[in-house]
Amino acid sequence: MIDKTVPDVAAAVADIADGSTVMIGGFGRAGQPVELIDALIAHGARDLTVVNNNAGNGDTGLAALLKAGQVRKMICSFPRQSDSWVFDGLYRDGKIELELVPQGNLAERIRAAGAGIGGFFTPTGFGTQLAEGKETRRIDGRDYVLEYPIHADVALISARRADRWGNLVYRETARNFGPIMAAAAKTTVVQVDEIVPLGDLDPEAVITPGLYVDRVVAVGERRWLHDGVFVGGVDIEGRPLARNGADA
Amino acid sequence: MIDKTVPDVAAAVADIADGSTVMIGGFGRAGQPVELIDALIAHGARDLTVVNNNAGNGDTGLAALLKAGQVRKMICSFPRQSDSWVFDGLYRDGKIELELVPQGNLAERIRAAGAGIGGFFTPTGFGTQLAEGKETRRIDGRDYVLEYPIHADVALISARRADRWGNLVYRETARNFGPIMAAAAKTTVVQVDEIVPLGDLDPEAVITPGLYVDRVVAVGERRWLHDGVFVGGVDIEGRPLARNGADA
Amino acid sequence: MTTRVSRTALAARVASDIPEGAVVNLGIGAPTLVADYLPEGLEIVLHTENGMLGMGPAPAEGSVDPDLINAGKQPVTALAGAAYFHHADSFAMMRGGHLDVCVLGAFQVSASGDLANWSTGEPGAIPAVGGAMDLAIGAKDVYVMTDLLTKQGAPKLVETCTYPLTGVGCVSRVYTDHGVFDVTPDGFRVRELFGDNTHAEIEELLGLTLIERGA
Amino acid sequence: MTTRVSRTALAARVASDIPEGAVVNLGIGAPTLVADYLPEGLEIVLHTENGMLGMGPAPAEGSVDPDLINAGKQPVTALAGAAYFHHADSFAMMRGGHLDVCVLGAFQVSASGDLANWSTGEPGAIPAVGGAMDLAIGAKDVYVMTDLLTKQGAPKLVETCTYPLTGVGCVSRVYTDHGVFDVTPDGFRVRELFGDNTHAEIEELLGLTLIERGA
Repeated sequence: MIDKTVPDVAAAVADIADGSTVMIGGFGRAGQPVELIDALIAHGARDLTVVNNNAGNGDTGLAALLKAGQVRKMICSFPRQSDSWVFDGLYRDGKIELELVPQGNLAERIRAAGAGIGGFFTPTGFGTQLAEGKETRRIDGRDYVLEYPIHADVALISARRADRWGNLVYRETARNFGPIMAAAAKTTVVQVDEIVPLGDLDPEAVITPGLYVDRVVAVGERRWLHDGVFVGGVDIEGRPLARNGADA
Repeated sequence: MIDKTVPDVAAAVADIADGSTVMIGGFGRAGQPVELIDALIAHGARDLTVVNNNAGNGDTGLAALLKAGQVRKMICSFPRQSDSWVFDGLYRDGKIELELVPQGNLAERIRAAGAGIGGFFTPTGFGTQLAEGKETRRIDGRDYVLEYPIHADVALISARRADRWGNLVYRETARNFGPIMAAAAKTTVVQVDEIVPLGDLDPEAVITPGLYVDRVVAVGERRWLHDGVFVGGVDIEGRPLARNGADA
Repeated sequence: MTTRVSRTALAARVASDIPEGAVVNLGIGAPTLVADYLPEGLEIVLHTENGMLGMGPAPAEGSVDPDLINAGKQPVTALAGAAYFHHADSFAMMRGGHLDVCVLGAFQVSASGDLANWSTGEPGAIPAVGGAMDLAIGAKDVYVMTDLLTKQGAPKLVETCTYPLTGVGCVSRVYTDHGVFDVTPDGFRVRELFGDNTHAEIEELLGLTLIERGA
Repeated sequence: MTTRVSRTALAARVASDIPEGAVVNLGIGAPTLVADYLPEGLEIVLHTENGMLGMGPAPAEGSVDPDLINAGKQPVTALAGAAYFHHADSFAMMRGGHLDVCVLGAFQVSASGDLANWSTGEPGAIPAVGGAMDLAIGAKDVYVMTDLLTKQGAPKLVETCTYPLTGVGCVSRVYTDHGVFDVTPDGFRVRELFGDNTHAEIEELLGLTLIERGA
């Protein structure tokens, strides 16, 4: 029997080695695999290269991983946000490297890694600082930059549901980088709200087929859902709202 | 109100010009937009370049389009099948050109057209006749061939359901080339079993978002379905089975 | 004194140029305001590059869904007809030219349509580009929405950008607080001047020669 | 007289090397037989490049679904755990190295692992490649299943392919009716000889030097 489920997040990340390149899903907080990141912090792997669209928000999740000093280099498109103070400090102190990639090129380079493409010509970034030193070519009257795939040792992503084969479905815009990172990494670890019996996921609606997934771990339903139905009652960061008259 | 539905297949293909490049969905018979092809035959556009995985089966669908003498060139991966006698005859008589493309490169070239990629390095075909004269490059120890996108004027595809915005869901392996052809053509025309009210398709399970689709036309449920449920009773070509004791 | 329209009036002006059925990406910041002025009753499909078409307005209080956000990481809703997709598919849509309109902010736009909107090149600033370079080439028409002048009075429509470029020759039209300008092969052409603004006044403010409206 | 196993016995031999959990693509023709010999009770995930993982056996009579076919355009079924995807995603899986095993037929395999299986180069034949070149590079292990000799007695394991290549250096192992051979950096190495076949006999049939089993 194929069973990719693991009992807890500690087991899910236990073999991540120092010096690994780790893709971490999520766009801002949506789809960020917070429980897996916390496990990676507890695990303590160091000298990591992390690929994510951003460079952490507030003091939790990816920001906490940065704060723990485990990350040598960030590959991302948008490290500068109003609440990215952890990265800001490390960067200004020269304690972290940054490779800045336009968001669509970041996504396409990750996709290329999973798809076995050795390089591709993209129009994005042509003629800008971010293409300096890169090979360019005019094809059919349009200018392109040659970009290469970004491979990873490990991907940590989050999804809504999995089955024991590792098939995944996501929820809304939390899907973001999950499917392409799952394909680009040697080992893909997924946290989900729940693991459902094999056959429960509609094969027409599976977004990440199980062959891209190595481990799945259930972390329980997020606060804004109840039995799969959106119930609200949180702010944009997922924190419970103070209720009228309640002792929040 | 956005309404991409058109009343019939004749209206759906009425503006296809002589000399167009036309992508036609389907892998063998699965997903082949037979009613749209028949409409294209009736319409009579000539001197077409057709992109499809195969080059027609039997005497219907794409084979009938070839037989009608409307196709100047086929771009495909596998024109030689047991029942591809129409193409075989035309090819041996020197009446049709052939560009042979490995199936995965065909798919990726179509995908690249839709995705705005100017070219990509693929390992498939390296060192073979089908890469002769093409640019090659060794990247990270692996050899690649540079391939370019295949754009089209029109895509004719089939799907299971659409809404009036042109969002599409497919059925099983009939999905095949539909989503990538829809994105690669200037004008995409889709035949579906049924058009459902806006909002009836699950946004998590829409495979082709409506922005890739220009026209949808309902052609009725296929014989092996009844109210969306598989009822069988056909052979692999979709012809009704003779029933025991029935006068088939 | 020249006539300047407010940011919301300008958003309404941009919105009035977007036809029914258009697929539109509204960049972070001022362009987001355009959504509030899209004509009632017309169906316009909003794309957000983090992975959705058919984006609707902000949710009611208490119904904020952290999984459903826009590119600015603000809560949004989904309309009937929406679809979700992953990041590579989302940026393929833009790069492949499937969006009709992107509306973006700018530091500078050049007469040849170059856009600078991602970096002031200030030493010590942490660089961040996000989707700016993808958006710049990401639609059949790229509209810029901006003030004509910086707060210090420097022109934002220029012969050649001095700030780091976001994209080359990508802008088709610039909506400013003073008027609207098309980018043509021969430079900026006046499309509309607000209030009593005259061609000569705007040329003087910019220190640029502009092509006459309708020419 | 050398020992030759039947095609079905060979299919069973290939099947016995496929571990539980493997994701496997079985090429058109003889490799398709391997499916019938996969060990009962083990979960092995079959990929068909026309867009599905979790392919099941042929349907019952009367339940043929024209929408649900394999790469050979034969009717199949879907197992619990199946997933559908489009052609670009399907070939990305192969090209990206996500399949564990592909089993393919061959006209010739060279000592360096080159594969020729798509064209005999016969003048006048209509060329057709399908997914052959993608499958050749489409898995961590590419197994070839073939007779050792052609019907005319010519070796199919050769120093250098004379037929047009499908892929360069892509084959990892060859299952033949006479025995099983691994492709190593130094050429073919005997893995197993069926029946009483001896190393010397096979070398003579092939006119090739083979590396000893276990060497």
